[in-house]
Amino acid sequence: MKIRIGAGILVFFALMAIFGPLLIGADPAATSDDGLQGPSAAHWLGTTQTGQDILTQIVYGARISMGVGLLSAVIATLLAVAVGLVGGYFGGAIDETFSVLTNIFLVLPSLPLIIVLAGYLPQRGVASVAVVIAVTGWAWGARVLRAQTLSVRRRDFVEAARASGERPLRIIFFEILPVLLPVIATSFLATVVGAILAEAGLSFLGLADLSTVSWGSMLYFAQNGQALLIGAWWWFLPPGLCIALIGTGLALVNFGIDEIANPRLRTIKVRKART
Amino acid sequence: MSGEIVLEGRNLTKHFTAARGPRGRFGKRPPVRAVEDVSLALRAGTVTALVGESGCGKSTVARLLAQVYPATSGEVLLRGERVRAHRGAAFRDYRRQVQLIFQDPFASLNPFHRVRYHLARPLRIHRHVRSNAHEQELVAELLERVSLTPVTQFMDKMPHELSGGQRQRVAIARALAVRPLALIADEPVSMLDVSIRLGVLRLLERLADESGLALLYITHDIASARYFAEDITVMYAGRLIESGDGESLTQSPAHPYTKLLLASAPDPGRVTPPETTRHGEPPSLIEPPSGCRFHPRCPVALPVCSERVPGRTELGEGRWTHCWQAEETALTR
Amino acid sequence: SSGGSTGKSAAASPPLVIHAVDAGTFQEDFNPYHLENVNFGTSGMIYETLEFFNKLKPGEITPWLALEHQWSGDGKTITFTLRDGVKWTDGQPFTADDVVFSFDLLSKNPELNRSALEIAGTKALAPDKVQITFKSTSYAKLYNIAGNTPIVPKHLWEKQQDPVTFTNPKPVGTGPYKLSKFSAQLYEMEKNPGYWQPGKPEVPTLKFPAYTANAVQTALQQGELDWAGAFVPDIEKIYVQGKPEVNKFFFPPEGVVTLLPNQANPTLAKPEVRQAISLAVDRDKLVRVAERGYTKAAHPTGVPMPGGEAYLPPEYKDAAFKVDVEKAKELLKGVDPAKLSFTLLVPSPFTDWVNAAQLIREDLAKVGIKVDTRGVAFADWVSKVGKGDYDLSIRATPSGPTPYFQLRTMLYGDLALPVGKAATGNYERWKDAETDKLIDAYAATEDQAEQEKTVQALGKIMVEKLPTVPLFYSAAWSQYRTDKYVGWPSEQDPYAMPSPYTSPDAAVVLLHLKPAAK
Amino acid sequence: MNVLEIRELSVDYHSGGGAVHAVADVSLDLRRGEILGLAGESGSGKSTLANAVARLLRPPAAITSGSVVYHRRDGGPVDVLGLDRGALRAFRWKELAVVFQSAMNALNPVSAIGAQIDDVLRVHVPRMSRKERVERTAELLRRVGIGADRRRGYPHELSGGMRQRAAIAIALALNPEIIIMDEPTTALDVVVQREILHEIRALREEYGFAVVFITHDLSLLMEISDRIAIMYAGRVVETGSAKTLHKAPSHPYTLGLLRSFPRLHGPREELLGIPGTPPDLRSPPPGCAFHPRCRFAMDACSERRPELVPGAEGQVACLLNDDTGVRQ
Amino acid sequence: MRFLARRLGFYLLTAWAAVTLNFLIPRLMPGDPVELLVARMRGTVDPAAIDAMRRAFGISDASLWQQYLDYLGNLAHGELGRSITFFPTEVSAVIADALPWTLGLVGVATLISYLAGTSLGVLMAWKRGTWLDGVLPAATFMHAVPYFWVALALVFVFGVTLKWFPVSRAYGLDVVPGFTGEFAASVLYHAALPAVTIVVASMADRILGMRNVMVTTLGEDYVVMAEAKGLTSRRVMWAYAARNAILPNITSFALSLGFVVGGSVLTEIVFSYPGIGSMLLKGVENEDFPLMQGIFLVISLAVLVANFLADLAYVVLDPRTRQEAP
Ligand SMILES: Nc1ncnc2c1ncn2[C@@H]1O[C@H](COP(=O)(O)OP(=O)(O)OP(=O)(O)O)[C@@H](O)[C@H]1O
Ligand SMILES: Nc1ncnc2c1ncn2[C@@H]1O[C@H](COP(=O)(O)OP(=O)(O)OP(=O)(O)O)[C@@H](O)[C@H]1O
Ligand SMILES: [Mg+2]
Ligand SMILES: [Mg+2]
Repeated sequence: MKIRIGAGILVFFALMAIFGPLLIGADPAATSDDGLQGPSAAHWLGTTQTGQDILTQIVYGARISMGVGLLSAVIATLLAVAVGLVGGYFGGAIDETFSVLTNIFLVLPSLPLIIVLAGYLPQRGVASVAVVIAVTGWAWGARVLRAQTLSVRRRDFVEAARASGERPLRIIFFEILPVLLPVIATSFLATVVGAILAEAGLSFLGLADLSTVSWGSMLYFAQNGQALLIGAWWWFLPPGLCIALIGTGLALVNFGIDEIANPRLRTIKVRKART
Repeated sequence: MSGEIVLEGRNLTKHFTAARGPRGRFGKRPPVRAVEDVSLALRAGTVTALVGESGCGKSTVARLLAQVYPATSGEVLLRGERVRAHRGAAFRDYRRQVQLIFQDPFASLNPFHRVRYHLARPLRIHRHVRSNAHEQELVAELLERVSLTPVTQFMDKMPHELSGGQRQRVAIARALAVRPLALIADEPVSMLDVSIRLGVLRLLERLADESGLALLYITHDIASARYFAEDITVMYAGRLIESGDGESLTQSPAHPYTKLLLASAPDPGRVTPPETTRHGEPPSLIEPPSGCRFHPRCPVALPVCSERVPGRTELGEGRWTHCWQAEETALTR
Repeated sequence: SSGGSTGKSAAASPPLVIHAVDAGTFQEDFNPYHLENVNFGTSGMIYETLEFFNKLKPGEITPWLALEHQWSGDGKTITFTLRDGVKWTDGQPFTADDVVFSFDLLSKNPELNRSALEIAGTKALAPDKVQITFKSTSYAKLYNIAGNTPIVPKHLWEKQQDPVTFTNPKPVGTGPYKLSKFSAQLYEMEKNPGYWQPGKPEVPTLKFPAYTANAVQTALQQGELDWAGAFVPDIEKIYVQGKPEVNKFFFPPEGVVTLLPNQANPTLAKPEVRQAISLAVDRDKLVRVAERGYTKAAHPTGVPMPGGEAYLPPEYKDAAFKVDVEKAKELLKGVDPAKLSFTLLVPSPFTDWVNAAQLIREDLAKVGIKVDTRGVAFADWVSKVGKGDYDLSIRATPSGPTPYFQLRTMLYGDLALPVGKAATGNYERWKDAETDKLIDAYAATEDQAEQEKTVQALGKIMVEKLPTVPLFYSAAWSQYRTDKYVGWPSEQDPYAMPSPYTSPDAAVVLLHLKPAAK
Repeated sequence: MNVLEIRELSVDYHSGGGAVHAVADVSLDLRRGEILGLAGESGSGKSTLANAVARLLRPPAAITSGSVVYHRRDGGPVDVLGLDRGALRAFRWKELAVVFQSAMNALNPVSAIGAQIDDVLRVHVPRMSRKERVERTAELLRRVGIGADRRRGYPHELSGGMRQRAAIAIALALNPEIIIMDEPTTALDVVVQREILHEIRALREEYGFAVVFITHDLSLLMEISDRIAIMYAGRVVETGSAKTLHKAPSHPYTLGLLRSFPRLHGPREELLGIPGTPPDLRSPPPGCAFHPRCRFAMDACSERRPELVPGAEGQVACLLNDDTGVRQ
Repeated sequence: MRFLARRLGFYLLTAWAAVTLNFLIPRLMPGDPVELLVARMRGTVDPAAIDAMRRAFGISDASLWQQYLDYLGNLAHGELGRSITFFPTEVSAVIADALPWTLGLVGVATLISYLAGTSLGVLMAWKRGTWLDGVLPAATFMHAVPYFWVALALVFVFGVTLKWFPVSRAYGLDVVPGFTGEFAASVLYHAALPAVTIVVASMADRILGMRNVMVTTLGEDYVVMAEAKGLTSRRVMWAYAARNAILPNITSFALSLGFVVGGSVLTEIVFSYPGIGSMLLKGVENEDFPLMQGIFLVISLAVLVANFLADLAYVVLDPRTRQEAP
């Protein structure tokens, strides 16, 4: 159920990101003279101060926001898998090094680190922001994966594979990795949420490329244009809601996966029977 | 005594140190003296049982024999040759000849792979297959050997679609796929339901008989060892205590611990219920008792028991024990 | 007047609440040589300069601590005659020694010498006469010398070991105000009763609360501030609120924003391409949409208007930019269309420029020029533009006391460093012997008429050769409320820069204020 | 003299693919002071039955029908399933205590052993003073063979056997009438197991409580129990005294179980085992649930479900044996 | 104790890593703060003065290694250099001014959020199947909402529209800082909205985390046993289930501190709260290396200390860690 609602939300946004721009066509940055209009038939979600159509921006922004989220989550997950699985499987000095590294990145507060790193970024394109977020965001996944790898590598089927002569890398990727897929999926999804939030935060601070339209940069402009003060709720409400909704969708899917793995977590309908 | 010695462990000792092994979250542990000076030989076509209570080091012996990890000291010999390599082709060759079967059939198959994959991988790794058709043929043959018929039906099942007994059979088939000389079964049935244990044990027995495999059957159930093994070796707290052929060992145990074990095992057929006294807990392997490790619980302990480790006393007919009492009787005899 | 602001007059005259610079908190630093974003009012209100230059009326110089100045023939020595009867707020008299000390301080501590004055020597000729010698002809630096160098008391400052890091928590100056209260969120100044302009100032107390860029908007909306210099995204809604008589604002030009065409790019080095770009850009729309109508399209000469009338070449007095797409296309006929593709670099925190870039892109597309706007970090933009690593960019050039300063920054050949080296001006890398000759000529004379003429010639070059493309003026921000005090500078009476963040102009404004009639 | 009467009790687990009838129509009596063994394969519903009696089932489990009646030593019958919260709290532990399968998991890992006994005393015997409680705790621990100084020890500091003893001490705290022991010795090795069994018998002699002893090790039950009930697929298929079952099992399943255990002593009997696999409780086989694995199955077995009927020396549910056993 | 010693060692290592990272990042990245400052000052600084200013700001040309040693040496004396933005104020002074506000705000808000979130999580797990399940979707939503957006929304509703709360600064302009009731009241009043933001935005994680662990814990035998022992629900819920469920949550709570601190940086900016967050942004905007470094260092160290405290709490709460090696 949760998975379904969550996936529904995600599919909606994914479709919006992929096909929305084709349908709408307009340039999200295109300005016009009817600035600061409330929602109307011409502008479903109203306009910004410079007359940009907010719906168009939301649709295009979905691409950037989700793109950054996905890209950095992919990078972070690859890092996490490499560090977590390899360290966890081989143990020894590699593992010690990896886990100290992981723990360091885990304890260092990531948003300030992102802010500091982004502050130095020469090119604040989508890709570089994604990389910065990924670099600071892989540690949690690596830690979880390492712990899981440690337990999985002790399992008999791994021992059995080793006993039957499989090579380490094949064991890691064919025996252990599939078992960890749900864990990887949850950590991936959590990273996506984190990355979208981080991108929004960065843009909001004006530390990302503001000439590309993302939900975060929309919020930045809304804040800069004092949307709050002039009562232009239609300007700052939609981007934030979209971020929260995507996050909710991802979280729902995540909790759904958790519940499949751990059925106890499900919400239950208590039958009024004598128990 | 049938068959030649296939696999032999000589004076195997294993201490787990902190750096390896599962380290607790909270700092280092002192070394665990899990196995001390264990020698064991497996013969072709013979089932040998290794019996002992939980935590006494049975699995560790099994893993040492299978070279899952290296021994702290002592050596493993395969057909009389010392095993040296721990990686590379030579080691893979060793792996091919000695195979393990695990306790928990629910954990020993990867839930993501089909039965076919589990059987085909070892065949491929060890280059037993020539073509896809050949692979199919060999897999079918393996399934038949472990009585999973009709084979076509089982080939494409996922582990979760199998019952515990069926899984254990798949695990056995996988071990057989590499065509080993020796098979080490670590409590292969203790996780299975009583009613289906028998089938798996019979299968193992048959394999030893028919294929001439050397089989080590590890169990804490001495009664089943009596039924399925020709030789029984009893272990206590990391050391061997007594060994001999199944029937005579169970009927006339020499070591006080074996006696205690036999007396404690539930048996409705017993004529008089055994008298029970407190024996205390099994010892810690981190700081094992000095001398004979059983002496704190032993009803007939001698002063020497706490001082020196008893040597092996041959009792004839292939039986021997490590006990100062037995030593004395042997001397006086 | 006795100067004592006691009793009735204090009660009748409320404090003035000022927001000058965005700050979350204040640091206790009243060293006037430190950067001005430290604490506002240090320079002007507490410490004064020798003369006052009205940037809104280029050429208008008011005597201040000095009554007059005299250049030597070669422009290397200047002699000031000081005002008599000026006192430091601790009661000590202001003398030539203080001026000598202040200039020596700068020459000994280059870290404090923000205007990079090349001081060769100082001499107190008499208690009211000071002579300062420079290493080179310095007519053009008069503003920096007389109008932008605060004078500090020798008797207090000479005790300081390290004037560079001295934070001067208890400032003593000659200005109309003295510091009365300091906390991290608020500092206050009160009237200097012994100020040398009798009866002034009429505003007894100044309050400087700390506001961040965000908070100041709310404060303006809620009427907490009497005088502010903030960019307000929607001034009618947020600030004026239907009361234009009370909630007034005045945004005079402060500098000119130009579209920089990097002439290291061979296509942009062609004058017809620059002309075409200029013809295609709809400056009125830029001003209306991106700048929210707060400023005006620039005069084609780049000279800030109004105020710079004297500096306009007569033939272009009434010139104005007009959009002419057809003519632009015509001009581009001979240019390979494949080459007409540029990136337009903008610092992404400057949202109005980001929007302007977007509009420019739309406009240039109409004449077949493809523009790719790229928002980059402020630091990156500074570094890229400085090194000439861009095609097009937008940049503001600040004006000085006369348009010359701005034109020199924009056009002087010596500033055009090779691509790859960080330049401090002339970012478009304009190299023209005639231009350089004119600029040198201005610096070599003291005669204002002569100076005006060279600027006119420079203006002509701007119009005809278009080394860089003027867009619109950058505005000085100032919002002021007339319910407590009147007498603010306005378009009709531009006696000083109206922004509270410009010094020493802000002090001049305060001295003009009178309580509003009840 | 029954202390507990279970009548036609059924428990379902409601989960994704339909209800699991974990306990179906079970009727069982527990006599005062006896040890009743409950045996059966894994998943046959032993624990579910025990938890139902102790009212410890949690969703998705639900009792669908049946009754459980408890007879006080002095008073009238108590409908256990109808007890309200307060009464249930009093019933639990004062009248009925439980020892769980794995003592490591059943003891609160963050609180000392003594505190966990003290907890019970404080709630149920509020008039006891602190000092009395400490004394009682020490006595209970001594009674099960743990030094009183271990009162402050945490579960992880005790060995497996000691933990199990501690769990028994907690169960004894209020002198209950019934103690349900769900596989109390499965995790222990045989030597320790024997000691604990001995202990249980001795305590039973002393206090006179009745025990429901659950295990799947039939030979163990044979030794310790007075009476045994065998469960298969959620139903009781046979009950009888330990001796009878050992000598003359009436149900083919009981026979199969008995002949699955190798014997230590005596001649090497042939082991029979039970072919096939335990049924899926979501859709148990029609008729007698055991018939697909039964070597004596008849056609009727797949059609008619046998009722549990009193036989010669107990009860049995098998069509073969409406009166005679499958003795061989 | 061994455990704590190990953790302490790890934190020292991490602190060193933070310090080094802090040193390296600005030096490996392009950009020149002085040029930037000149550009920002719009003509009030003559470009010819750049060199002298660079010297004043202590920007050095020494070898990287030498700079590193100097940096470590200065750190050891608590010297973080002079801020460029607030020249010549010492970075340590800037931080000393800002830190108390952040510590107070984030500390109190985090404490509230932890206590409330944990309790709610416990209750939700305990009362599964009741109306409390309705909190779950709300928590899921809140879990994904950006801090600053919550802040903006609160500002809009309670600050701008209803005008119930002030929306900027840490205390009223008309109060004099000091140990007076008036000042304290003003501080509390001003902290209300930012604190609510942090609580609201960070509580969801606590609720969800606690609920999950708690639900798992509820299935443990010792909880069933506690119930069987006839204890009151309250006692079972808190002394048995929650007491154990909290343990794994302590670690995750400590690790999430970094996240909360990050979020509060944004919160501070929205509320113009004069804390570390606003300063950090200022530093970043001005490429004020010393300031950024100092603040990042302080934040990192604060999070490290908080983590160490969490470890201590773990040791106190979990008897299994107190075991001395035999
Ligand atoms: N990797 C390891 N690191 C540290 N100690 C270990 C390790 N493996 C086993 N031990 C310890 O060695 C001892 C012997 O363990 P082993 O698994 O061989 O016992 P076992 O006889 O197989 O017990 P069981 O019947 O429970 O399977 C135990 O005390 C165990 O805790
Ligand atoms: N939470 C649950 N949800 C669904 N089915 C369950 C649940 N718990 C138990 N069952 C099912 O109920 C049946 C009876 O379980 P129970 O635990 O009572 O068996 P048992 O006889 O105690 O087995 P064991 O010997 O393994 O402890 C089993 O088929 C089991 O699969
Ligand atoms: Mg084992
Ligand atoms: Mg059970």
